[in-house]
Amino acid sequence: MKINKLEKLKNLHELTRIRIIEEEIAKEYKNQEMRCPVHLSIGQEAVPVGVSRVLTKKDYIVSTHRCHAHYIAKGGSIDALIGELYGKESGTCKGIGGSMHMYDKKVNHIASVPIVGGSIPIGVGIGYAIKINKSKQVSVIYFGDAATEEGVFFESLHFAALKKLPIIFVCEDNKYSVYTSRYERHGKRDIKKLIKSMDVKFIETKENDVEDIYKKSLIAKKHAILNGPVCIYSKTYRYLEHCGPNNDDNLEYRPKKEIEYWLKKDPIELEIKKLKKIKIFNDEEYLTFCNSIRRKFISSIIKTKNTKSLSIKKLENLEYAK
Amino acid sequence: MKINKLEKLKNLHELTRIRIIEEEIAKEYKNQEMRCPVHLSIGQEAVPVGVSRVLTKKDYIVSTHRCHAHYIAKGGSIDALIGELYGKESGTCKGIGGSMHMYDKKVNHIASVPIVGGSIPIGVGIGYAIKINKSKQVSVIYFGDAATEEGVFFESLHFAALKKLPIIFVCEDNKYSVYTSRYERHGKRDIKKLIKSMDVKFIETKENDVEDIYKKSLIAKKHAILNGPVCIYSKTYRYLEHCGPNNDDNLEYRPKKEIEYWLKKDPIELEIKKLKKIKIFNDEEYLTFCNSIRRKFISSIIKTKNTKSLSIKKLENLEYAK
Amino acid sequence: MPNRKNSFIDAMSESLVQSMQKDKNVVILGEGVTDVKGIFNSTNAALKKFGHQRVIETPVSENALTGIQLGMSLLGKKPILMHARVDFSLLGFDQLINNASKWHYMFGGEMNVPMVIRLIIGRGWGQGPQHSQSLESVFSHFPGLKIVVPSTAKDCKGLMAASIFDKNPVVFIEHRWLHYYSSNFSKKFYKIDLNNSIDIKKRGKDLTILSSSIMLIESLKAAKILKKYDIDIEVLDLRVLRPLKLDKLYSSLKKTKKFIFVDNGWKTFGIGSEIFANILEKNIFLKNIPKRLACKDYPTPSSPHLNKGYYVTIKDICNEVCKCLSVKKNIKSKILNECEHIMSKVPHDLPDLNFKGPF
Amino acid sequence: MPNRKNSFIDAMSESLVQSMQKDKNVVILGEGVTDVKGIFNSTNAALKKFGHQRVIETPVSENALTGIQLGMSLLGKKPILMHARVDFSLLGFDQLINNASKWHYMFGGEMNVPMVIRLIIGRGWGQGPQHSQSLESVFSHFPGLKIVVPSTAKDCKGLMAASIFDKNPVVFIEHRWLHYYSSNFSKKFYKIDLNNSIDIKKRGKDLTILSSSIMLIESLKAAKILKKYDIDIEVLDLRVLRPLKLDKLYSSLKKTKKFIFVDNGWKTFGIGSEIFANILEKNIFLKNIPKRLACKDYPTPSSPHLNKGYYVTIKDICNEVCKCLSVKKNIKSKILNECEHIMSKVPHDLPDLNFKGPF
Ligand SMILES: Cc1ncc(C[n+]2csc(CCOP(=O)(O)OP(=O)(O)O)c2C)c(N)n1
Ligand SMILES: Cc1ncc(C[n+]2csc(CCOP(=O)(O)OP(=O)(O)O)c2C)c(N)n1
Ligand SMILES: [Mg+2]
Ligand SMILES: [Mg+2]
Repeated sequence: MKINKLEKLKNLHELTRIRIIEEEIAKEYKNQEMRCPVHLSIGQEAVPVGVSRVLTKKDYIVSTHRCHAHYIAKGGSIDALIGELYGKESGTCKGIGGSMHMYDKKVNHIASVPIVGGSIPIGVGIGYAIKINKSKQVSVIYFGDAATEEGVFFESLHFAALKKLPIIFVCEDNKYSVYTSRYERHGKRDIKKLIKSMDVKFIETKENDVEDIYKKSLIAKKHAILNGPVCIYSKTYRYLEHCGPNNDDNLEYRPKKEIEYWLKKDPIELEIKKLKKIKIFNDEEYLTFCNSIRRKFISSIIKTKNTKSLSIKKLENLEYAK
Repeated sequence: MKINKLEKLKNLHELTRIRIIEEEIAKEYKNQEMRCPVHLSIGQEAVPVGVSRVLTKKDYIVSTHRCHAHYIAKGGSIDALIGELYGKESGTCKGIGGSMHMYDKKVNHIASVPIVGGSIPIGVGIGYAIKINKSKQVSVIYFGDAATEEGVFFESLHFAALKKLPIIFVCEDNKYSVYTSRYERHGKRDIKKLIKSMDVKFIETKENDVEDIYKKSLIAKKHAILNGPVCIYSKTYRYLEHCGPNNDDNLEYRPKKEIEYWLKKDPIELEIKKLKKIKIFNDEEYLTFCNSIRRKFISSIIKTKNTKSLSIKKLENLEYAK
Repeated sequence: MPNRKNSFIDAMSESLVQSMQKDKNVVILGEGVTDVKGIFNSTNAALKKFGHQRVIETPVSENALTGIQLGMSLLGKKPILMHARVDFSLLGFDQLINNASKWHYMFGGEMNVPMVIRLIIGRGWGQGPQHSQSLESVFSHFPGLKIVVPSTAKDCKGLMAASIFDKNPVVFIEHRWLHYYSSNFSKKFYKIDLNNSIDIKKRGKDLTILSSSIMLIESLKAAKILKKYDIDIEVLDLRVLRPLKLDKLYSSLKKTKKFIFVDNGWKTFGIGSEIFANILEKNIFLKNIPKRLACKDYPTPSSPHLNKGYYVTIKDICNEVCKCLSVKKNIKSKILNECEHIMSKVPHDLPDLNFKGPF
Repeated sequence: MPNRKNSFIDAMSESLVQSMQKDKNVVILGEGVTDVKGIFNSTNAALKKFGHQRVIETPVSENALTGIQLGMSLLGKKPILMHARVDFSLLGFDQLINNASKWHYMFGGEMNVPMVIRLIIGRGWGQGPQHSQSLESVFSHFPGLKIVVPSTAKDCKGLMAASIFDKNPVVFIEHRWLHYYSSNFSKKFYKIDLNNSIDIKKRGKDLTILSSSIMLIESLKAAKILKKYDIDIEVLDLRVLRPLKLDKLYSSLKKTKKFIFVDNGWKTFGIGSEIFANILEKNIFLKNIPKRLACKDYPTPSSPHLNKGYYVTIKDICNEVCKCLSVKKNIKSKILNECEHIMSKVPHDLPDLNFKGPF
């Protein structure tokens, strides 16, 4: 499969768009007006961008506390994202959920939840409903490396395989669960063999390589629809602290060498290098693109600050669906 | 490794002892005086006998609702077992737990519980304590094939492997979870690869072959103490209904051929055949042995019926340990 | 169509089948729902009629199943997940409490979660500490859940239908012993409003008993005995625990001014606690000091010798009523004798004389 | 040794270290207990002193961890399992409720289960529906568990030590905002008796407030304001919820005859329900109609615009006291103004003015 130039540019733009938005959130966060936890995806953009390229708005995704990139890449509304961070009615959950809860039926981002592993069986249930409905969608389940320690992850894999559901499990392995490295948590477990033994197809991608992830996602989607569940496993790295807007490398829980290794593998840098090689990268155009994203973000912020929050009356009426 | 004649005879006697006791329980149960659920092990005796041969009283076991054979093979008291079935103070749990709860510190049968998978992490915790104490024991965890569907099973394997604990996981796969066959529940899952991928040594035994199970348990114990967790996986078959004293083949949830296959592989028959071959089986002696077991059982029943139950006052005082 | 006297399980089975007929999105999930016993013979008819596509056998994975059910409901399915014992649902508490109960609310009110969790409370024949818990008050603490506890076949049918077609997660808790009772109910599909916590099962003027599930049945039995002695009890069935609406209780108490609550679970932090707190806060005037009759505050012992006296009996109820109403000694002893006589007909650890162990 | 004013976390840390020193069987387990932050800096000192053998990092596997902890306790260990949020413990409910709470009892009373589960309640800075639940009443329903909810640094130290050396499973629930308070306590190792539910934190004669944890602190603040206006509140700290012993409450009510309960969780089927039920059953005479002040009966909204008014404030408390005592209008408005003034100093979603988000 070959990726054409336009698509390549689009990949770069998507990576960049997410990066800029997250960077701007980090800056803005310091004003202490976004009053909820934020788990930024800076450094990890390649996976959601690559995966989302093969999804339509009708395909479903569920995700985790670290959900901004999933939502943006799925085509989610930046205004709604910002709205949620500011706790306004315009937010994805009308301010009720906060940064770790995303929901947008317009793009079928069904839900993000901050309980580790919490959305995995829900994605399986969605896959089951798709299968019953015989609609040609897939259910994509994003989760981090720590979620693979929860029992519900295994129960979910097991069920998905048993019923041959159209599900793509996407593991973004950034090697850390908060401050604890994978070595301390997984020992000698072999995730590839594990997934395969459960009768779920296993596809590992190149690290932070959006084109590779895109190609493999295509294969995954086809397989999921025709044969049943697939797991895309992708190593990546977050640049900032687990939760919050800052770099926390001063805490030294991650080896310097490791950080350097990953900085050299920055998904955007990788892509720019490739585009330069085939001469379709234009500095000026790129700068213009970046600036337009930044401008849009800033205007979204300004707009959001002036919007209203949900009325308490409406809130109090939400215990039950009627 | 060679098993000497005496040991061979002992194996046969243990198998037989458990069979007879369970058969007698089934008979006696029909009088409706053992007023609690019973999950009999008839047909499945080879695993606990084989495994227990390598255990000392100081090694620990935990088990499930189907726990009689585990308890008897570990050297448990028949009087205490019967006492529990009759709900008397002489019972393993003073009548509070019933048939699905065994506990006997004299033989370190730490606990059986009827929540599927419920005792698995407890066995892991025991293994951890053993490791911290640097005592040369093992923790044996018995469970059925259905328990391998529970998330806690995976969490437990994971933890045991990570901390390299002296644990033998023993899966008695009798192919059924109540009336539901393994095919309907496990699809194409590969248990061998699964266990291995989690960095737990996998040992499959010959079906219902007590000598093979004994030999492999020796290997398992050594490995568990030196290197960490092992899983012994052993296919077997129950003859009677899931819960209760009757044969329920009339319900036809198990294929006739399958039943026939397993009846031909009866663990006791297998053993008798072997002993006959090497000419150490004596019909008369065996009959005498069987009769003595039966006699003991009957006298235990009579004794138990006449013992008292726990006083309500004592019972009411048990909410907390003091 | 005339009503027929049919069993609780008939009612359940009929409610499931008719609901599935009405809406093809209704599906059943659970361990054993397709086996020969079909969850105490309640799902066999549905399986026969709708097949394995809609009556779905599952592995033993309670937490995932609860999440899977939730996921299915988001795409318009109306799944009913069944556990043969309440106790197994504790494995799915993360998905039920952290997710399902809050889902509609926490994502801004746009998603609905129409799902039912059907749970069965065990009792008798050695159903010990881990197979006989009665966790209604725990479920009832959580905003977003509806908690339904039927007591009769008729209610079972209508409440189950209402639960299935409700847009919210409903925990439907049925007591295993109710399976041995029958009542008249229509063959037609019908629903019973879940916003109507209390149903008046027997009118009376001397004292109000509020109870649920199997204990409601026991309370009615007690009331029947007392009636012979001209003691006229009003028996209210608290068949929906959340949302909790107590107006009918207050009206009843205004009339009788005497109150007893009878619980199938533990007293402390139990159902009765909330009821009593409301009475105090509403400043309802009572002539007696009301009492919560409940199980002993420790887990169920398995042995029949030990669980005698563990559950509230008709004798306990009558005894308490006599106390409240200062019934004369000789009448009281007649009443209690009658209770004992009735109770002696069936061993205390059996639901019915025809029952043969095990469950 | 003189007492020093030290923080809640200092107290926790010291209690852990001293208990571990006293008994080598005491070990700590949990996700993040060995990381740079050490569960809000409470485990770092223990790690430094006792190393990774006794402060044990774990995978994210809550149900297994609870069972593992139980297994370890059976061989004489005294494990303390920590979850950074109460909400995560729901994943371990099977092991905690089905096994740990019943273990001593259901096997005939021979085994002991000395284990502590330390849980932290989140609040503020967008701690939304899944990170701020207050599940005390749920835990408190289960026989066999002990439920401890400290409010001060001093109590934290002594109650944690008592919990560690108790022979039963103890659920130790601490509120995240308590970390911003300090009090005087001894450097020496000490325990506080868990059989003594209530501690009198302030004596008074006009009205009794019963509360726990962070709401006890808020109640004390309210009492302090009221004192200036000659309103003399007795403030009782309900620091052990199970086993529940209410004698001190009854004595207090005999004196004040007026009562308010202040809860950090949901009202319905909450802590207050059980307290009120006891008052009714004990026929305690009150001059006011008592009220349960509690969180709104829906999950915590994340947005600061939406959770303003969700938790009970000192103003709510003072307002209710004024109502009960029929305080004159002009005094009442002074009191409420003062409350507002104090509350305006720190945004309602922050524990402290120096706090910088995120948690
Ligand atoms: C059930 C549960 N346990 C613990 C936590 C605390 N917690 C929040 S994020 C996190 C680490 C998640 O790591 P991973 O899944 O790898 O995702 P990442 O943050 O690396 O993207 C943990 C343990 C939680 N939210 N839920
Ligand atoms: C958590 C839980 N879910 C469901 C059950 C109901 N149940 C009792 S035994 C059993 C089947 C167990 O099968 P397996 O583990 O293979 O053991 P076997 O009975 O075959 O020996 C089930 C599902 C239970 N006891 N616990
Ligand atoms: Mg990670
Ligand atoms: Mg089996």
